[in-house]
Amino acid sequence: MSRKIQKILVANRGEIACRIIWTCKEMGIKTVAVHSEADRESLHVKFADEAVCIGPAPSAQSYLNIPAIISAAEITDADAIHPGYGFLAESATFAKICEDCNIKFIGPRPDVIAMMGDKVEARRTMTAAGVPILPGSPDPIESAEEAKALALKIGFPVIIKAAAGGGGRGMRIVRSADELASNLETAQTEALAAFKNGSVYIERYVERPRHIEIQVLADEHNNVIHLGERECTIQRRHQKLLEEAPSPAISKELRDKMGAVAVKACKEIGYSSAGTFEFLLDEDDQFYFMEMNTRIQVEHPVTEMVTLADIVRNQIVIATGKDVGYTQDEVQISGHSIECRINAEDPVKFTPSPGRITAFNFPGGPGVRVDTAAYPGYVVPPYYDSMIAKLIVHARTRELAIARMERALEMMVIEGIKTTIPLHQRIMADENFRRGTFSTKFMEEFKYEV
Amino acid sequence: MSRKIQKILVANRGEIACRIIWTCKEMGIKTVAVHSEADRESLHVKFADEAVCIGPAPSAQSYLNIPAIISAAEITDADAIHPGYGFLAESATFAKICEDCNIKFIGPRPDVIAMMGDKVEARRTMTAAGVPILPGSPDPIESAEEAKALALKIGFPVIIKAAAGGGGRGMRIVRSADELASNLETAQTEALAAFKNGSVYIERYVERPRHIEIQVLADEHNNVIHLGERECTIQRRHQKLLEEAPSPAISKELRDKMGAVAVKACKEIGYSSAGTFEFLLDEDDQFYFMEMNTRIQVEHPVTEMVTLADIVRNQIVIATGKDVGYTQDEVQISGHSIECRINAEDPVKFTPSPGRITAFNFPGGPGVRVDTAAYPGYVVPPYYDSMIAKLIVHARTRELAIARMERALEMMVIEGIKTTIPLHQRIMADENFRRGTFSTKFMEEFKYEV
Amino acid sequence: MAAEGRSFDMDELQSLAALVNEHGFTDFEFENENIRVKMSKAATVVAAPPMIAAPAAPVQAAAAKPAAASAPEVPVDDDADLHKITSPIVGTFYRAPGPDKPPYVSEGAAVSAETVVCIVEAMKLMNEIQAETSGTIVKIYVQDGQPVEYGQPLFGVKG
Amino acid sequence: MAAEGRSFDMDELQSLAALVNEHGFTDFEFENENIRVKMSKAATVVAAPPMIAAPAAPVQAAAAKPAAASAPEVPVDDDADLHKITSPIVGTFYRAPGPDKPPYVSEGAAVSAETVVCIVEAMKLMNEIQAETSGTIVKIYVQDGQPVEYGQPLFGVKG
Repeated sequence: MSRKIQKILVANRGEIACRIIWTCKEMGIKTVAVHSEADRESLHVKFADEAVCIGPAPSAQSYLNIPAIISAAEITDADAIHPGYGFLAESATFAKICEDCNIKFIGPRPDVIAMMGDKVEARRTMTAAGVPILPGSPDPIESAEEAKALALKIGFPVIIKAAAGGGGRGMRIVRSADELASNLETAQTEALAAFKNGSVYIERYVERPRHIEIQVLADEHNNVIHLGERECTIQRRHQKLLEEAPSPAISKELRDKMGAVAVKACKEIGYSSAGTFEFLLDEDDQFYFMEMNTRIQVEHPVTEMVTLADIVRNQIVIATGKDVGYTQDEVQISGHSIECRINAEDPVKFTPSPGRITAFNFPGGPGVRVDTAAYPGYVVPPYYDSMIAKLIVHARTRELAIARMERALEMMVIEGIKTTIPLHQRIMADENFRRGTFSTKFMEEFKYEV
Repeated sequence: MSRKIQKILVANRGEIACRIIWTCKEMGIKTVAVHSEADRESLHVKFADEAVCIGPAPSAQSYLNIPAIISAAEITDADAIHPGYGFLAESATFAKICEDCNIKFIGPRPDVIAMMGDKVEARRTMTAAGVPILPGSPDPIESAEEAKALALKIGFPVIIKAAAGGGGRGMRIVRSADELASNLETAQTEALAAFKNGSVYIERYVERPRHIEIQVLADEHNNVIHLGERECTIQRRHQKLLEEAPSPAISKELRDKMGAVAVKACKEIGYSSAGTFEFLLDEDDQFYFMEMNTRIQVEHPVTEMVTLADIVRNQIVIATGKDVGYTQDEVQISGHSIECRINAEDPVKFTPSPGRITAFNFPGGPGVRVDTAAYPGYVVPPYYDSMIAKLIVHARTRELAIARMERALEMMVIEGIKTTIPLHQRIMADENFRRGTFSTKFMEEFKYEV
Repeated sequence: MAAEGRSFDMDELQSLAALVNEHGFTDFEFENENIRVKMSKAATVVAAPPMIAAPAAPVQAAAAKPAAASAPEVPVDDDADLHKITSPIVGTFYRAPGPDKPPYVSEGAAVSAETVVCIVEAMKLMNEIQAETSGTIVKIYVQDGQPVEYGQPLFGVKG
Repeated sequence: MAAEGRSFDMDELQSLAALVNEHGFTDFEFENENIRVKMSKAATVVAAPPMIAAPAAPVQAAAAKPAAASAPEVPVDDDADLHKITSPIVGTFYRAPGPDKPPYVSEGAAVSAETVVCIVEAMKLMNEIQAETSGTIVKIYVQDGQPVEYGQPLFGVKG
């Protein structure tokens, strides 16, 4: 089935709203920006063909306000809604309401969104589709014998975790069968003391995991391809700070293998649109499914740089009911790309730094891309996410890409607010980063020296 | 022989000076900017490690002032000079003085620059190296018999040109032997009347030529590769307006053939550094050498986009005496790139429009590159070239690249001065341009409708 | 926290004011668990306008929201003295409960807080909008059947 | 072209002035074959400074050219009343004709237009620099052997 999409309402703000509007312009599709009262002066409002104020500053009353967004689509005759990321992008309810109102939601079907939003259901579905899952017991372990049998099955090291807990209490890493019984008892005692619940469970422990994700494109005709991986290991409190493509840890063979797993899973669940499989990768190149994101990712540009794909265009083309448009053989990974998320934050303490941007130098030249809704004089409002720009570079090799990012960070002068530019400069200079030998513990181990 | 280059003096201004400084930063090489009194506030001055004022505004006293530039290199201990394009970039004298002062000139040897700067000598050398030249007689034709013999040899159509002339007088296009004698007589009479000199000569006439150039990289060890072609056909009064890579008129076979000719010629003359062979291409895929540019070209970014090369880096690496670093097989052409030259000019009348830039929106997003020395508040001085920025796009196909350029031109808002942005918008919309069916007559035939 | 025996800390406010001045902000808002502060200033010279093109094509809903889509300007409000009844939701404005029915209110009508002045239709629901003020309707800014955005003035009321 | 019998066209000038005002320009220059116009205004509020970083590393020749490499500032010139002898070329400044020779001039020396005040060496050539003014040397801005750029003040002279 093919549908015409002539006008898209962009149900988002900031850089991703601009990003979507850029591609719509390139496709000759009209755009409607929606905005809160705090975002009247935003770039997405200025570059869209139409703009509708949908509520006051707080997200709950504007960017999460489903009736206001649907009404805005209706009064402007938009025939599709692009949700971007965050806000309503993974709301099955919103996708369903769009469907009911005869507005094409640019993303997968509501039932698929709902399934992937439920961790237990997603894990079950992915296991059935042959996707590897981190071995372990979601059910509580009662006895030392049970623990030992399970641990031997999944292999050491394992981690004992409090079912009710968090924050390290009732948590024990066990590296051999000998240590298991005593650690189980200690963990149960600790868990009981801390959470009044002695239940613990056991899972494979990955010492120095990497966070690797696979970008897929799937159309409504069950054509599915992948665009390779993104390296997203460098995080702080589960927030990604910078991303790369390809990953310095992934060989061609491993890429093909992870990609094939993701493609097969998409076909089995009837996925359509762009999507991302997030995997944990251990030091032995074993990978384990964590979750699937059923939307565009913040870090999609690094994939665009190395494949020349336009993932927003892909999403829109797929939403019209057309074929995805390339075969796996046509996907070539060229060079290396890095993205730094520039946040309006103190680079050491990570406290938000909203306010007026008094100077903003946009770095140019070879292999530099900036996705932003900011401009000189723009006021970063305190109500939303602190990311104000994405600085992306592309070069022939990872080493050249790091050098280019260092140059671009130096040229990206932002005054009036604090940003994470100095943090990224220090990460670029870090030896472990440069060698590519890092895990999700990178930021814990990283010393920010001023 | 390998030399160390630790500090480069950039003997240029504007975007190309910035471009060179960016790559030097990426290579960890210090930079010295030189500038006239009119360019104190230029970006190249601000982003260089050091800056030296070398004279007053007029180029003859500053950017063409060899003693001042050499002295600036000496007082700052620069060990190399990058000349950019224009100014002293093709001055064999300057290259020789650099050599004598033990400063590495980043470009080919002075004798090679001198040879290519002399049209007759260049033509002779290229013919000897097997490069096709437009057939014809540089010597005057005396008789109808001589004309006929020559014309039959080079093939119709031919053009009769006044040896002393220009501007169409004494010029006749002849399409068959029958018309030759009478046209020769008319041309001689016209030439005599117009220039008091009846000498005329005959050359192959190319009806609808394209201007195609081949980018080469040659090191001091006679390794030579080419990076494919650039399409530079769209010109106004021999000034290029926009360029593309690859050319819509060039097949893989023709690219390989033209590339091989250029590579062979470089090896024969012992060329080293980046260089460009300019060819005229006729409608039968025959190509004819016009000239060689022994420097970086304004339009080098389109090649960088489709090959991921950094041509300034290549020049510097070659200047240190190292190998060029890739083989021809490693050069892949990916996607399509277009560059629009944004000039501070009236887009209809082409009169210069210097002055203060009051607003400058830098287009971002996928596949958009901007090379510029301008910024909001920058004053375009009236003394130099009117080009203030190069807007470059890259996308999977030519059609997508045109759509992307249209989007980027719309987003590139420059206020305070007139620019050629509206002209480029109309070229992008032109049917002949979109089809790729154009010749160097494109701008003569192009109607700018407001 | 305010210093003992005072309802606010003057030093804190002075340093905030100094910060605002120093950075030339024209609007400044700050809120944490203890205080909420807002400071505004008229800019003496309008800085170069944000480097933006006005929307390329006139917008369909343009008539409905002149200020929203155009470049930042200080709109001249001829009705600055009037109280505005604004739309609390996005939707389509109707002056009457049905096509053949008389309008809820017309110019000159007296309204009280609970008076229904119009309907804004959103997602097939007819939402009755109350005046939430009392006075006399002196202006109607929106045509019947026209789309309205959040916060858009519908009626001007003289108290 | 000026209207008949006038040396300039007042209407043209008025429309230019209106344009300048409308866009809030602080500097405006226009030139074609017929006229040349320059209009300036003091900005009442300084616009955001050009969005540029100062050079990352202190420059080797920094001492020799403080104004050239740093961010645009209005330098405070304590010697605004002095006439400056500036370097007409780029090179190395020498106060004396040779290492063991006395300096050409010192503070307090009287100079006339032809007095040689120093040498600037460029490309191995020793260029004698003349005062090109008369008066008394009261300041020497550059150290012996230091590099100088075009236009850099060398001496301050009181007339």
